[in-house]
Amino acid sequence: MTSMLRLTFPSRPEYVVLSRLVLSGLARAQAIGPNELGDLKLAVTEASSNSVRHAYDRAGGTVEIVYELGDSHIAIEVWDEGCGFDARASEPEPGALDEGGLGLSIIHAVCDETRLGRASGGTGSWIRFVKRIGGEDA
Amino acid sequence: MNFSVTTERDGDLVVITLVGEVDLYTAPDLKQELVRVVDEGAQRVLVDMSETTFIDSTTLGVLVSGLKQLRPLGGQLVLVITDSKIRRVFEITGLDRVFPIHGTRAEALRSLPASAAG
Amino acid sequence: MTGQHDVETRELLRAYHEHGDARARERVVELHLPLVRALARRYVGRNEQLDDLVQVGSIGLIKAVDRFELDRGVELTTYAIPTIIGELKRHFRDKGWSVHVPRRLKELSLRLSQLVEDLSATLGRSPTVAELAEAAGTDEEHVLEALEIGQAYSALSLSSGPGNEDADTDPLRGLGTLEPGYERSEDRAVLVPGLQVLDERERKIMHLRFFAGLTQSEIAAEMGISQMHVSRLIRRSLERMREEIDVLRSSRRMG
Amino acid sequence: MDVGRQEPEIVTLTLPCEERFIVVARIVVGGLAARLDLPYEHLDDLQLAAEAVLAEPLCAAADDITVELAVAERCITMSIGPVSPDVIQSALNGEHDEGIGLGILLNAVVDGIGFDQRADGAWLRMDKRVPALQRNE
Repeated sequence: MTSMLRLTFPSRPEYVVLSRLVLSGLARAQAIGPNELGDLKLAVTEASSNSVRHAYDRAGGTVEIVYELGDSHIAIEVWDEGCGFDARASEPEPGALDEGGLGLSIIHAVCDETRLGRASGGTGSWIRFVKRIGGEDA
Repeated sequence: MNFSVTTERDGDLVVITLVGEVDLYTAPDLKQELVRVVDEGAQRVLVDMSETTFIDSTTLGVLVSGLKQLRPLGGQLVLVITDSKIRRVFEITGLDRVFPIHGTRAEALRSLPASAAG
Repeated sequence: MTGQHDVETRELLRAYHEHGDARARERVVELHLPLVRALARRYVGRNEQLDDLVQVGSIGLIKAVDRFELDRGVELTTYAIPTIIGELKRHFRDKGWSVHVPRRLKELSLRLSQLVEDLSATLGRSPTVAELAEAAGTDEEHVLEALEIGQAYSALSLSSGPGNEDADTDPLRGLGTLEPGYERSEDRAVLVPGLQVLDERERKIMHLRFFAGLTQSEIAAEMGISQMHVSRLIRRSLERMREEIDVLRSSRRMG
Repeated sequence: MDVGRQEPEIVTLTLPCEERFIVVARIVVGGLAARLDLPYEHLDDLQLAAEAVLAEPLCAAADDITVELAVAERCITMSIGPVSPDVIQSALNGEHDEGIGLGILLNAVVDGIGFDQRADGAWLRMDKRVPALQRNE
C-alpha cells in the first residue's frame, strides 16, 4: 500500500525545516528507523535547499515536495521553478552560500536510487530519490 | 529560529560553539562569525558541534570556505563532533579527511598548541 | 447496540462470571467482534492487515470480559472500548515507532512541561517554541518532536486499559458523578453525551475551555496544574470522546 | 521571518484521509507556528483546530485533503478542503454530535470561521489572529 503526501512552501530558507518535519510526522505514522529517518531528512534538506538556493532571484517561487510512503520504501520528489542540480554552469556569486556541489552527492550516498530531470514544459527541475525503510532493528 | 553561535576567544585561539540545526536558514550566522574571527586575526579555530543536531551541505560549504580562508594564513580549523549522524555527513563527503575531527573539546584543544600558530 | 443485545450480553456475562460457563464467555466475545473490527479498522495500514489487528484487539476484548464487574452498572462496551484500543496501541508501541524514539527526545519531552511552566512565569505569557528550545539547549525541530512524543505517550497511557497502574485510565472512574457547582450553571456541557466518558477533572477542563471560554493558561492557574498538562488533558479528552463517538456510530450501524 | 509584505506566504500540505496522517498535519502546523514565533498556546490552538477538522469524516468525496496555511502580518488563515459543506455545516452546528461539537471547539481556538468556494469544492477557512512579538534577532 502506498500513500502520497504533498508539501508546498515559498522558496525561502526559513521554510526548509518543514520538509524535514513532514518526515518526523511520517515516522509517527509508520515505523522508520532512526538512521533511515536521519538520512531521509538530510536528503530532503539537500534537495529543497537546492531549490530555494536557485530561486533567490525569483521572488514568489514555490518548492513542491511529494512524499510517497510505501510499506518498505519512501520516495521523495522535489519540484521547483529554478534551474536544478544539473545546471551549475556559472560560479555562484561571491558571498553566496555555496555547498560546492556536495548536495547531490549526499543524496546519492544516503539513498538507494536517484533520478534528476527537468519539469516538462517549464524552466523548473525535479529530483526523485528513493530509500528503502524497515531495514533497521526495531 | 533557535540556533546559536557562541564565540569564545583567547588570543589567536577561537572556539565557536554551534547549538541546534545548521541549515540554509541558519548557516549565514555561522559564515558571518567565521569570516569575522578570521578577519580579526584568529589563527586557531575550533568549531564545537557537540550540541549541533543537524547539518547539511550548506554547513559543510561554510566550513570549507573558512578553512580556505585560514590556510594561506597558516591557520587551522578543527572540529569537535560527538553525534554519529553529524559525523556521517563528513564521512559521506570525504571531508572527514580534510578536517581534523575530535570527540571532545579537550582533545581538540590539545591538537592546537599555541606554538603552532607561531 | 440494541437493548436485546445488551440483555443477552448481561446474561452471558452472568453465566460466565457466576457459573464459570466458558461457552458463555466465547459467545460474548463473538457478539462483540464487530466492535473490535470497527476499532481495528482505524489502525489498518501501518504495515498491518485488518485480520491481524482484529486478533490483537480481541485480546483486549477478552481481558475486558474477564475483568468486567457485573455490579458496576455500566455496559460491557463502555468498559471494553478503552481496553481494546489500549491493546491495539500497545501493539504498535511494542513493535512500532516508540522504541525508535531516541532517549534524548524522551528526556526532552519530560522536561518540556516544566520549562513551559518556568518560562510562562518569567515571561508573563506562554513561551514560543524558540524560547523553549533555547531554554532546553536544543533546536525547534526537537522541541516540536518532543511535544508530539509527549502527546503520543499520553495517548498511549490513556487507553491502555485495566491493569495499567495509571489510575486515571480506569474507564469507570468518574462515570455518573458530576462535581456540583460547575455542572448546574451550564448545561450545554452536561448535555454533551460524549463528555460522560471523561473523569471529573477532564470534564471540568473541557467545560472551562470550550463552554466558559477560558484560555489554557487561565485553566492551568485555576486548577493548579501546568499549561502543558491542560493541553494534553484536552487533547486526550477529545480523543477519548471521538473514540466513544465512533463506537456509538458504528454500533448503530451494526444495529 | 518577514511576513510584513503584501501577499501572504502560503504553505500547503496534502495528505490522505487517514487517521494516522493527522500527526503530520499537526507537526507541520506546529513547525510553521514555531517559525512565526507564536506562543505555545497559540500554536496549540492552531494544531487543535487542524486535528479537530481532520478528524471529521471529511473525505467522503475525495481521498485526499489539503491544509493550507496563509501567513499574513497579524493573522494566520488555515483553510482545509475540499470538504463537503453539508458534513462540515452539520458538524459545526453540532447536529448528531455526541461530542463537544466542531463549532464550539473551533470557536474556542480560532477567531473566525467561514467557507470559501473554490474550483475543487468548498473549503473551511479559519482565521487565527497572532500577536506581534518582540523579536530578539
